[in-house]
Amino acid sequence: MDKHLISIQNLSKYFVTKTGTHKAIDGITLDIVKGETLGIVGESGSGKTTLGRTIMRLYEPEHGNITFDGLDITHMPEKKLRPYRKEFQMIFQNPYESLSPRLTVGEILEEPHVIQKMLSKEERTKKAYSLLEKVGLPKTSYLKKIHEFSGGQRQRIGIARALMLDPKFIIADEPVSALDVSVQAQVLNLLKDLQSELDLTCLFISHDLGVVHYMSDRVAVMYLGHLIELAPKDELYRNPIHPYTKSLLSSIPIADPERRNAYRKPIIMPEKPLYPPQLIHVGNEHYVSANMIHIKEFETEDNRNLIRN
Amino acid sequence: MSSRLLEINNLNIAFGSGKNVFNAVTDISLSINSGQTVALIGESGSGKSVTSLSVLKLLPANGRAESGSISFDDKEILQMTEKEMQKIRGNEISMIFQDAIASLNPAMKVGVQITEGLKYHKQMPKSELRAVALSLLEQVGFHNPAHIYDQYPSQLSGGMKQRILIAMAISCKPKLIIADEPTTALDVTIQRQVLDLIADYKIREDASVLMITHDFGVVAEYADWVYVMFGGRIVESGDVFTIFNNPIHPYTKGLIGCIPSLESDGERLKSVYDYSFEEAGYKGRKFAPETYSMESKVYHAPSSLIEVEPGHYVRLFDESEVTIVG
Amino acid sequence: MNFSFSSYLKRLRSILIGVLIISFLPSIFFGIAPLQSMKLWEYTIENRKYSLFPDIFDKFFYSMTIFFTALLLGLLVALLLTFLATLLPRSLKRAVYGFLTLLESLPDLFIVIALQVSAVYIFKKTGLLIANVSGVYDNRIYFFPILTLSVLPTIQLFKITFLLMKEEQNKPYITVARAMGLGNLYITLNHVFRNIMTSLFQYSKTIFVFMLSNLFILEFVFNLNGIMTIMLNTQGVSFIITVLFIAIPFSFLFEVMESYRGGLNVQKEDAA
Amino acid sequence: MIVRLLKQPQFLIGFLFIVSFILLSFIYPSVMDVQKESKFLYDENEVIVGIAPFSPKDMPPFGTDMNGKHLLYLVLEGAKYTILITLVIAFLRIFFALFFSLFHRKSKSTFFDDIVQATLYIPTAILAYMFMVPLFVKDATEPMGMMTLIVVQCLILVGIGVPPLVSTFSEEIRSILAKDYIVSTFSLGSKKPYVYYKHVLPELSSKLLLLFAQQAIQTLILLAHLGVLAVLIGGSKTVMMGDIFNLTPSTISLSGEWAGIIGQSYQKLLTAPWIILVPLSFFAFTIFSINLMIQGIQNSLESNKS
Repeated sequence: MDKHLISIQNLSKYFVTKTGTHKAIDGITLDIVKGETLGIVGESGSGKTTLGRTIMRLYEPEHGNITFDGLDITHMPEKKLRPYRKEFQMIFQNPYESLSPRLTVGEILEEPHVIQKMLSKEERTKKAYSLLEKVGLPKTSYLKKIHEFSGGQRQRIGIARALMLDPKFIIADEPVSALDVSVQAQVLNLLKDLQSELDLTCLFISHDLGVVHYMSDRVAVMYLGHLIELAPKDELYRNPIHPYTKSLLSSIPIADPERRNAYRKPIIMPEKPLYPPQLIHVGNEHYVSANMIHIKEFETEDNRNLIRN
Repeated sequence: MSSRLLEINNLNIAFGSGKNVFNAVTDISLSINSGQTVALIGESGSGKSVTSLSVLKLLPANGRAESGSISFDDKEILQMTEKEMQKIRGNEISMIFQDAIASLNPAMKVGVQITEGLKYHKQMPKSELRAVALSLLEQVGFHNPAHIYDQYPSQLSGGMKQRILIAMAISCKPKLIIADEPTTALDVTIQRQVLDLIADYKIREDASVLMITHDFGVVAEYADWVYVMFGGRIVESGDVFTIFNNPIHPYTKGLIGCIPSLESDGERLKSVYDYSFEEAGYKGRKFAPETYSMESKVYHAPSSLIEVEPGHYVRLFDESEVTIVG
Repeated sequence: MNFSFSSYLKRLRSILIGVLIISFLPSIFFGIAPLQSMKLWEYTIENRKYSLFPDIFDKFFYSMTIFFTALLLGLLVALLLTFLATLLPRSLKRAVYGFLTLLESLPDLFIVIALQVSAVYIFKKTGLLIANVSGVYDNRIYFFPILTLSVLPTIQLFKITFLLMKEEQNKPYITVARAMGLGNLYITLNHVFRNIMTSLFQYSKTIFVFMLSNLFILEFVFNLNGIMTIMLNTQGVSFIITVLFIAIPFSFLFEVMESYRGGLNVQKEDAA
Repeated sequence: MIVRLLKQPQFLIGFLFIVSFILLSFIYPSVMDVQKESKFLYDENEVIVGIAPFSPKDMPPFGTDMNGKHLLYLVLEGAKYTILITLVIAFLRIFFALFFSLFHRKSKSTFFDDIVQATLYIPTAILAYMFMVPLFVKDATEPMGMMTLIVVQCLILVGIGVPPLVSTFSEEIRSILAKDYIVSTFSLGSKKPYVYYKHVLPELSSKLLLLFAQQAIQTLILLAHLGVLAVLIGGSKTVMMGDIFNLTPSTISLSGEWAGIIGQSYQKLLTAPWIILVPLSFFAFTIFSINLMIQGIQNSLESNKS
């Protein structure tokens, strides 16, 4: 199997609303290497959640295709897709909405096996207990209902549930944005440990570039449904090319009063291009949408040599 | 008029009564000089919003300021009647709220709402109101004020609505702006523009700002003075540079440590719980309140703010030997 | 206000199809009723045939005057009661609300008959005829029908405004208004009432539908022979025409309301 | 859920009233002497002073109807029929509406929505009347026995209530399906029936009781309206009443439920109003107690949400 666990070509999903068709995501091309964490950063309306849900086949894409582990699952009928669903799981944003209020934690954790008809009852319960422990929750929570847990604990239950079927690929859709900052750090560290321990490939979606930077190896920037820049995280931080990425980076307040930059570069919100941009490789794994390459001020010193080769 | 614009001394606020009384905030003391931005930072449930609401006497029905004093411009707020308060609210102190989406009356044109304060406080004639509204809209960054004037709130984005609220807040040129998490619900690019707007107004009118937030990045970028709050108490306070360079209270260290920064070369995020109590505490006295995980019960033995260095206060338990009741 | 004529036409088309189906279902289930023998444009009362067309217009106009005067009366009384209710202490407010649920559960039939009987009783006892109690062939009575028909909208409108007042108070934009230093009375009048009026639109659809069926009972008991009486006694094509007489104006009203509300806040849960 | 409901005072009062009323309606013959009829009123020396119907003043507690039957017994007798028929109809409405709304979304036939749109503008009483009249005509030509007649009538009353309920249910189901935890169950590859059974129905169940109670009230009101229109459950036969001089045809309700009492003596409204006001006020009491139950349900729904 090639090293790409997931590869997406020209993926588009449109929603028909009263006021015309809204192109949530348009022409996204992306490869996710096995074992890596690809971060997706984008503000509201950038289509990052739609991308996650379309890859999970929760939405039927208009065109483009999704290959998972070498298998084209874009238009695979639900019946055939069902066994593969256990390979990719999702962690949701809102801890208060993503778990059933009526089931006990045990039932919630074992439901994936009930649906996929795997393991006997004892094995399921044993696995549920081991995962509860792995996400740092006491054994007693097995019989409790979710309204007895805090936001952070519920998110841990969500993570445990996503891991019940030993998936290869996890999509975390804004897993910590609804949590307090102190609890956030704990959940992020838990996710990092579990990923390395279980050798998971992860797609980490968030509007907070700091969190994405911390969790990911490579970061993709989405803007108005298009993928506009993709690079390893340090490269992206040190050498942003697309004006939107630059504005994004300069807007993030740095937690160090000495480096308050009174003067700030103006925020540029480019118009939405009619056609999805083509990504051009500009050196050391840094891809940026072609139509931005010709902008004058992009020719800064430190990446002039990049353009030459 | 002393440079002290706002002075709060050991304010206690409680909700409910009898058996289920809940002390939202205990022993709060802080002061704001004119032209200064003071930040109140803490997580949800730390009592920072309640403190800000009490300055304008806008506490919900079952809340009341039990003791302490709030003096604004040498006038004691807690003793003021509702009539007197109405003259101050929006006129001398105005407030910007977090939930921009629902903070505007959906059935009223945006332009009209902006100038309500002027009409009510300054009895400005109707003819002038529209002109002032348009200039306010320009000040808060709208290029097409005439078009925006006639819009209804549901036709504007979150960021635009927050700018409308700011225009409302600064319409009567107040001396103090209280911003209660003004940008939590906004995207980071809009957040910076909104915070810059408030900062520009402060400089232009030599006003002061009480910024309520949970994001230390915002504090570092905009605040001059910082009060860190937890469990309804101030646990550490000082000017922004001392707090960042030499945080002492474990909770403050935890809050600063758990922000994922872009320059970190991959070392592990420290969460608030990694800064569990250094046994030494400070000069033999333990940090208060004892545990800070939001779920466990917090033990409130008597404690007070001690000045560990000029202008830098930390909350410590009064007696050195304190039995910790979980 | 994004009123679109095309969606109104779509709504009319679906009503037409619905009415067609409904008017033919009875004969499908239970065979053709013998009444079919009469001509298309006729309706019968006590098996005397009348032609539909000239009568239907003034009958429709008569029913509608009763309907909308009752609605207006209901609205005015409800608003007056709401304003009085705001002055009441909290405990009394709950008592008022409890009393209203009691009143609301009185079936409309009960109110109609009770009013008619008491009017006759008063007439017998005191000789004072407040108003005529039933519309003999062609003398149109207004007082009692309007009074009865206005009871339901008064209660429902008052309950809705009452609930909305409570709900609206702790909305964030009220706190913002108070933070701007605006007086409570000013806020109630300019902000709260304005919002309540707009959200009344959402509930008025259910109130209208209830009032239509009350109008029918009213016409029957007071035998006013308005449009509803015709609808009762017609079949086939004339039935469809009568229903459309009501459907066209009211669906236009609903369309306008929905488009107006569309612009404002999100559809509220149906509380009526 | 049930335990929480019984703790609600309003629900308890309403529930007890209805249950005790039905019980009383079944056992009252053995408890009170039923046959008591008083066609004539005799004064102390056996002289006929009055002839039925008597007002509640003359013949407490509720007076009598035209042929001297005590309204108290008529009402008690009718209670079980009216309330049970109402509960059955309300239940069937919910059942069929739920059944259709689960499958309605699949079938693209929009006729259902058209019917729903049209029913808004036709009072339910007229809708029912339109179906009942041809039924009676058909029954007159080839009588189908009282039981089948009642069953068909009930089906009509059920059929009228289903369309608007279906659109309410579809709305509810759509909003439940949009919830995250349903999306996550689908992401596990679960089939539609599993999701409906395990998640959608339990979430709906709390609303079902509320809708059931509301449907019961609507059915009660509809029965009263049909009573006034002389359309009676179990049909009616016209009988010559009064003495030989003025034979007035009047309809006798065969099933004896409340609407029947109203229907058969509607012409006497102005002369003997109590005959109609008494059953009507019992209708009102029942509706009020169901309203109390609804408030109880709503309180328990709020409490488990908070």
